[in-house]
Amino acid sequence: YGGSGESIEEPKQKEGEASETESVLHLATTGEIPTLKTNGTMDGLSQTIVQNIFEGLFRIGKDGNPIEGIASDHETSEDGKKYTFYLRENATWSNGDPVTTNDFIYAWKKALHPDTFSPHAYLMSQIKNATEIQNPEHDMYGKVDKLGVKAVDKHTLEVTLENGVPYFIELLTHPVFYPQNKKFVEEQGEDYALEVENLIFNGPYTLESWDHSQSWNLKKNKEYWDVEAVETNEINFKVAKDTSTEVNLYEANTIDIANLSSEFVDVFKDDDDYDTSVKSEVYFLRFNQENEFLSNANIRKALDMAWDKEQAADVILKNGSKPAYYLVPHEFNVSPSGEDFREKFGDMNTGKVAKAQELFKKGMDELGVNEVSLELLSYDDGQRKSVAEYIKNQWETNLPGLTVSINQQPNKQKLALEDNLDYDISHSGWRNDVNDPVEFLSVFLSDGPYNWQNFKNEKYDKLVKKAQTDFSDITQRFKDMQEAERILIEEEAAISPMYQAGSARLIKPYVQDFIAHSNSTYSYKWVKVDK
Amino acid sequence: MEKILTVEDLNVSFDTYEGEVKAVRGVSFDLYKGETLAVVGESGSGKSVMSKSLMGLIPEPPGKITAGSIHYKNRNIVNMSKNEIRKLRGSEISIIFQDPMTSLNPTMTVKNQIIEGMITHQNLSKKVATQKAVELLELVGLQDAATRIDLYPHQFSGGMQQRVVIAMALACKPEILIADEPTTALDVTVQAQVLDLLKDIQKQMGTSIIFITHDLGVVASIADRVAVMYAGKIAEVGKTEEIFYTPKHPYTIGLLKAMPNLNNALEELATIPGAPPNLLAPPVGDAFAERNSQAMNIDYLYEPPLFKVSQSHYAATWLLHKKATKKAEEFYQQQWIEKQDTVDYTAESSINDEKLIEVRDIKQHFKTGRKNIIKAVDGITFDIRKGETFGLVGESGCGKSTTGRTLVRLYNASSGQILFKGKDIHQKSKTDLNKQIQMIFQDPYSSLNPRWTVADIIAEGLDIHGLYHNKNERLSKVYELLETVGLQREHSSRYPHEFSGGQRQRIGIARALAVEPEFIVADEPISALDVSIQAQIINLMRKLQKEKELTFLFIAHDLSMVKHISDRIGVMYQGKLVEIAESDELYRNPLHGYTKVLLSAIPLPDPKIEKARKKNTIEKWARELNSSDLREVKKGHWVACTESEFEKLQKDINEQITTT
Amino acid sequence: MGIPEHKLTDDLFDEAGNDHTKVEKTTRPPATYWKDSWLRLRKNKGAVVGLILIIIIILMAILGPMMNSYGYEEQNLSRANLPAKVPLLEEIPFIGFDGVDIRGKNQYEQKSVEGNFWFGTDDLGRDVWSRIWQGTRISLYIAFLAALLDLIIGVAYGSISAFYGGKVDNVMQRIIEVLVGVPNLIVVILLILILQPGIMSITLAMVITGWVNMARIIRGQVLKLKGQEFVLASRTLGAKDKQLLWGHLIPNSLGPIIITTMFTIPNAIFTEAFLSFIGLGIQPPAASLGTIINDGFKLLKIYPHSLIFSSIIISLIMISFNLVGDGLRDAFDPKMRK
Amino acid sequence: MKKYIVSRLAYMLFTFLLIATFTFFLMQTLPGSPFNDERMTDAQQEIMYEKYGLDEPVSIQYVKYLGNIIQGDFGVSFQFEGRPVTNIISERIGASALLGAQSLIVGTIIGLLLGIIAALKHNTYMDYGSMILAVIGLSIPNFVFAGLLQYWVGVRLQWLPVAFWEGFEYSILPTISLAAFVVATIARFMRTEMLDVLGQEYINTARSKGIRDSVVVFKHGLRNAMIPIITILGPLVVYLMTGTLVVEKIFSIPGLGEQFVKSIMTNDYPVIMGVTLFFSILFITVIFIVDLLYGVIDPRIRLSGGGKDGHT
Ligand SMILES: Nc1ncnc2c1ncn2[C@@H]1O[C@H](COP(=O)(O)OP(=O)(O)OP(=O)(O)O)[C@@H](O)[C@H]1O
Ligand SMILES: Nc1ncnc2c1ncn2[C@@H]1O[C@H](COP(=O)(O)OP(=O)(O)OP(=O)(O)O)[C@@H](O)[C@H]1O
Ligand SMILES: [Mg+2]
Ligand SMILES: [Mg+2]
Repeated sequence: YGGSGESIEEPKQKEGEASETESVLHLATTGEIPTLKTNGTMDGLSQTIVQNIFEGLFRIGKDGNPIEGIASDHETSEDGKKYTFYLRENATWSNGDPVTTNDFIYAWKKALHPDTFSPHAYLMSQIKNATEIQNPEHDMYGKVDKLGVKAVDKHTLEVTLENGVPYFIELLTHPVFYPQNKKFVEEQGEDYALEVENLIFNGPYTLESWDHSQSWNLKKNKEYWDVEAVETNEINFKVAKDTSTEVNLYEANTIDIANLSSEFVDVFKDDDDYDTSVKSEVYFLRFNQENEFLSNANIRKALDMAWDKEQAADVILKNGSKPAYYLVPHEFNVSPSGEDFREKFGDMNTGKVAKAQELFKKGMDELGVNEVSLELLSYDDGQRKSVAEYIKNQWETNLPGLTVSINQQPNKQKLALEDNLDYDISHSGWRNDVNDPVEFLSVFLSDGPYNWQNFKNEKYDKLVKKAQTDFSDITQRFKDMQEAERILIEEEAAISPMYQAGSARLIKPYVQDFIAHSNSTYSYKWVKVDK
Repeated sequence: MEKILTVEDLNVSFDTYEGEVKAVRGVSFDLYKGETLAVVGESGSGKSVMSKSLMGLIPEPPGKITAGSIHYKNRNIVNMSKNEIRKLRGSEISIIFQDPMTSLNPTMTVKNQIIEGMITHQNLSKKVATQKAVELLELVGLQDAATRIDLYPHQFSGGMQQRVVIAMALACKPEILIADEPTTALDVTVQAQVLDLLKDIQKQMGTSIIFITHDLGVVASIADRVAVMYAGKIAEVGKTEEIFYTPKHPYTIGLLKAMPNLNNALEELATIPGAPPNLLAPPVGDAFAERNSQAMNIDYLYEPPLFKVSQSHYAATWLLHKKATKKAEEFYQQQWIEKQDTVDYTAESSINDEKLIEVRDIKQHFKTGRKNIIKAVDGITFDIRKGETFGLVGESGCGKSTTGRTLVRLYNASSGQILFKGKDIHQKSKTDLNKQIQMIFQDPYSSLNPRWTVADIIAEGLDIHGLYHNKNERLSKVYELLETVGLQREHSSRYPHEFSGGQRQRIGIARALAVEPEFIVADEPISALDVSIQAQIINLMRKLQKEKELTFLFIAHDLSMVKHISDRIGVMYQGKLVEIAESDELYRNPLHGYTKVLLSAIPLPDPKIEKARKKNTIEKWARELNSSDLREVKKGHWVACTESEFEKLQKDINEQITTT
Repeated sequence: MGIPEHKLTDDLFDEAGNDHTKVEKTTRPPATYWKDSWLRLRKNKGAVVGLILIIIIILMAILGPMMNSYGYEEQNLSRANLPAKVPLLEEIPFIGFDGVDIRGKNQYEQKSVEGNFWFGTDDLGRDVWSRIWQGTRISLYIAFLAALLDLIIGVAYGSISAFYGGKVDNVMQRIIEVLVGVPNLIVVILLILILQPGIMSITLAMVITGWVNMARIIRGQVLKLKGQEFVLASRTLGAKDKQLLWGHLIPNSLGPIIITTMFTIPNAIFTEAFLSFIGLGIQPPAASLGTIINDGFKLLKIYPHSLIFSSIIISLIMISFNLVGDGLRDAFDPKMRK
Repeated sequence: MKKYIVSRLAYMLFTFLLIATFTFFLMQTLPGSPFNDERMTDAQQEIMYEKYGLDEPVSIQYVKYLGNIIQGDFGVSFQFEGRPVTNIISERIGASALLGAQSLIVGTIIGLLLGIIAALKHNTYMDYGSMILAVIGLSIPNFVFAGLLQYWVGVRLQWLPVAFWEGFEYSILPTISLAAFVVATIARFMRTEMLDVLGQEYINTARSKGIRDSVVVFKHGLRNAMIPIITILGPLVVYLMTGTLVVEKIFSIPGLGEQFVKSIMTNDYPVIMGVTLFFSILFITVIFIVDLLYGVIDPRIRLSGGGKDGHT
């Protein structure tokens, strides 16, 4: 049965302090941690663990904004292209080594080097020469020494950027920018980060045990520079692969927090433990414009308007998701003057069925057909399946002459189909790495690598490209981006936004300051368990 | 004598889908200490059921003892609790079931099966029990018992299995031993040994034996008293001599007449016409009446009681009623006259010298492993003339079936040549050959597809060779064939399991005849049948041979039947032919050692002769076959011998001729 | 022996003559094995009940969705997750046809829905009654397909392998091993990716591996039968291999064939459900009983009706197939004749 | 006998290679790749392919792969970066194997008992009852059964743990959920076989020796009735090894089944291959063991090539 039974009890016995053992948090996750290498393939789970056992220059704060981590302070040059970071002198690795500038440079270069290339290296593109280093065609390919980083001294790091992006600090909260202790990592070789003994930590917690795909256990890191702020001694994780199992475990008081899928919302929505949050994650339908019908803007608009987004969010998803009439989500993108990105245009294409039918007819007339059949490529899991069924039904009822078939595919295979433009309409989504609207908008650049639908609009391209590189007038930049979004949705209806994802969970009342971030990760640094 | 078992008015029925089968209907008899009571009777007459009920072994449901009592040592077995009966079983009464192969558990070693009973009843340790089991096996004449005891049943030959079963039954020295056809599966030499063995044991232990068999020769040899069963009732019971020499019941008389007589060859066997009654609805009156050509009116109305003939002899026939004295006299007299008045076939034997089949030195070797080869047939040469019946005899496993199967090309001979009408059968087309050569199989049941109707079975050959033009013609051919073999049209839509053994074998014959073959290999076609049915089949074969000019290869180990039907006989031993001769000549003057042993082992259906026969005269002919060839010692009489033996034999024969 | 002596009159002891000899009478007209089997099947109560159930289920699968006005894919989110309600049965408490959910609220009143949904509605407001019968079509299709494949490919493969034996057998058995060895799931996923998810891919996936067990069992059976005397007899009559196989070997393997089929059917139905469970099954909005059970299972805690009704139907299907299977086995065995 | 085993092993190796080849090429046709992430540019993906040697022609990859597995190197996982496939399998196989074995043993024993009772009490309510139980066991999908057990026994009654894999009591509910199908299958087969065997003459012989009925049934009947049961054990083992997925998921058991599905979904080639090969070794071995068991249970069944050593 594995050794986990013992490993849970062991630490308790060793400490033997009743007051300490009480602040233990019990959590469940849906699967094994894919990787603990900061430059590995980061999914929500890996990132959650990584950002609690490691720390970069910055970390995401309680309110979602970056706060200082290993960096105690920083300076920015006038043009915003040069950053100087001052590292805390009391920040150490769990083996006692201090965290130094070189640890950062080592990790960053590693992420860009072809032999150790990180799937998340794209996040580094703003650093000088990083794009060229990642381009096999370019002279600079693989020459990581050319990267715009410099160790001024052990605790001072200088970074040069291509553009003065305002969100660079926020980028730095991502694990790919975390430091790695070169000496230790190279000592471990291939085995680095595979087991507990192949790891050292510099975050609020250390990983005490790791029983693969079963359970693992975090403990307060006594060496952490801000150890006083950490109030929970221990966090136990267990793998519960099924939501209903998680709920059952919660009800049996085995775990303290359970994530809910929408089936359970009706059961628990009136309970005190029930809690929802929205994510900075938007789902939308991509219209493949290589398709003859979908190349017609009227038809696209008609499709966007012909289904009831409120119903889908409130009756099917139920988990705090909001109906979306936009691409850039609510709450997370704020203008320099402090107003929400959404305030100006708000919801777009809110027309109802009658309008949709009118547009559809117009579009059909333009194409000279009276029957259209389209395929909806969709995810094969949970509620997203029901949403697809719902949309199909809405379209077919509301738009006479339209038939829709659903093609469900597992994620990887779905991505492959999208990449090859081998679909008509696809159920997709986008989540940002940093809270800047350009993250969402750049997806649809005509030469963007993710523009998997052949969308082209020169004006849009111009506005977005400018927003990517020109940070001279950030108020104008903000307006440009709002305009770009308007073109994308109101004018072109390149996509049909569906909903901004939410998540629902049950939390025991004695758990406080449990921080869920908008990027589906969590910070446990501040969590308190008061039984 | 001391009565050990008293059965009174025993009734046993089975609840079946078709209704209640009254298998045993009011059987009463006594068994005395130390005697052997033989039970004979037609197949299905309730012998096995009766014997099983003595041990409380009737499967319940569907079986049920509906009335009667079985008193063993003053206790009624019928009323005993399960546990009480269980304690009797094996220790005081034990049984040898009909078929040794199926009555041994195939997945248990012989040792475990034997000691099981001893451990339960006598509380012996495993070691002691094993020791005793070895002794037992040696007692029943199994060589190397100590090593063989750890083998599984399938590693034993049929004869050896039978001995194991006997050893098992004797394990706890029972008071009563029920032996249900214990020798049917054995060839005569082994049979003789088993019978001697039983007699020995009886002498040593004073066991009472109930011996069920079809073979009247065996009865004559072993029984003190005989009970004849018919349709679930005892038709006649009496001392062996009384039954054989002064039978009273018409059925008993019929049975005795059906026996072929070794001295009186080539006559038609007397048969009992008709089939046994259906026990689902047993007829009122005398169950045998329907098959008795001279039944009286009363036979159809009332069941006859057991009339006393002598102190020990009883028979259930109205002929013994005082009012039937005249009729009886007439009847008994006529029976004996009729017996002499049979057709003689010798005169009209239509055999000519044309050779139909010539077998030239065929060998059939089976590969059973990389290096293991079984030489089932190891170089035999013989001819079969057109219109004759060639008998092939020999002990079990000597290669008779293999020879037959090679002739019909079920096997391809490893070497040698088979000529049919002068032509190598391998050069003929298979379809052609299959029309001209046919086979009748040993087991009438397993040779019929249980899921086919009789019509389809018979017409299979017609279907394969397309011998009809339309459905009606097919049906009429089937009817014709059914009638030819003495069945009725109505039978055509039935399934094999609905027939008696004899009827099934007739179906097999009809199937073979359907394609109008010239030559038929009959592989032990009668060994699974009882005497009166055997006689029916043999007569049928003879009749067909005469009408259709058929040629037969007749394989059997029942030597009296073989002699009766065959023109010439070949004796096989370990894959080789050791002697070929005209059948009379062979029986009168066997030359080869093995033939002599074989012939001497035949039990004769005559108690006087059998009782006079000295015990243990039959030694097994165990000499190794040396590389001797078949040589013609006398015209038409071939014997396997060496050059020197050959000269000696010829000298002997010449002397015989000169002296006579 | 209780016959009074006076009854035994003299004339009784005269010879009876021939008039008493009876001819055996036929009890039934000539029929073929298959016709006989049908007759026997009809007499088997269990089988008849099973057969009737199957027919009813088939009829319901055809007619069920038409029996009310709600289409199986007709959604209306304002009436989502309604419990079952049947006009007359609603009067009877505790049997769950009164539109009251497990918390005791009458959902019909709460959501002010007119009309009755006999089996309730699902999370998209679709009529479960129509969906279940619609799903039954697919599950029955899968069941029959599985049976058919077993019977056609499995029986043929197994019997050929055993009948010819030797090298043929050896090669054919290796192929089976490979088929069993290559994970089904990869095959299914590939098919789904190549052919698109749906009934076609599931069908093909079953064609590829669904018959393997049957083949192995039939092989064993034929190996046992091919040495039997009736097969030899047929050979001596000159029967061709095909005739031997179809006439003798396969009819005599019917018992194991039927039993094995009875196991294949639920397996196939659940394989399809399993594929749905991992998201590879029938494409929505079509549903099979498996997918309905699957979806219903998620709502078990609060809206159990959909799971309960679909489970009952699937159990009925299984039970009736088993009844018919047992009946068939008996019917094909002439010894079981009544 | 030895010869037979050696030749069988040779065949098994051959079959194994066939399966490896077959799966390898099948897998290559899976659309998508481990690295088709939305955010990576084509160039970046290219770099990843090169890093893992996926840019080479399939045939070369195949040869390399075979070379590696002969040396016992099954590669490292993509989804769990850098973790050797052998570790992934060995960490998960324990739970799967134990769960499979437990349900097989428990299911077989209960199934045998039910089947025997049904046969002994032929055509009584006990017979019908146990057969209805069996059919229900066949008709209820195991995930429904597992879910109900988890909720009622785990959450409501709190008798047993709801999920996880930390000791014997954790394995009880999943074992029951899986064993239900085994019980049903075995019981139905056993009943038929037992009825058949109990009608055989050697059962009567055993009875005639005066041994107890229970001894007759278990010593004489059971072994002979086991032969067809052995045949279905093969497919049952396959079912238990691959069919645990759902139960593994519901009870959160770290088993191989779910891992396998996930690997396929994420195009984790080395893990797919590793698990496939592992499963196929298992299946081939099971088939082989079943064939050997035939001989053990029924001494009449001689393994071809074994020779007729006992022939007399
Ligand atoms: N279990 C059973 N169920 C139904 N009928 C049975 C059963 N056992 C025997 N019978 C019937 O009882 C009758 C007598 O059978 P029994 O076995 O005693 O005959 P037998 O005299 O021993 O014949 P044989 O010489 O062929 O062994 C037969 O008609 C048979 O069909
Ligand atoms: N197909 C076969 N493969 C291997 N050995 C065989 C085969 N057929 C027969 N034998 C063996 O050949 C020998 C002769 O068998 P055969 O059946 O011809 O004997 P038989 O004289 O007909 O015996 P019985 O009187 O018992 O029928 C036996 O030892 C038998 O085991
Ligand atoms: Mg008998
Ligand atoms: Mg023979």
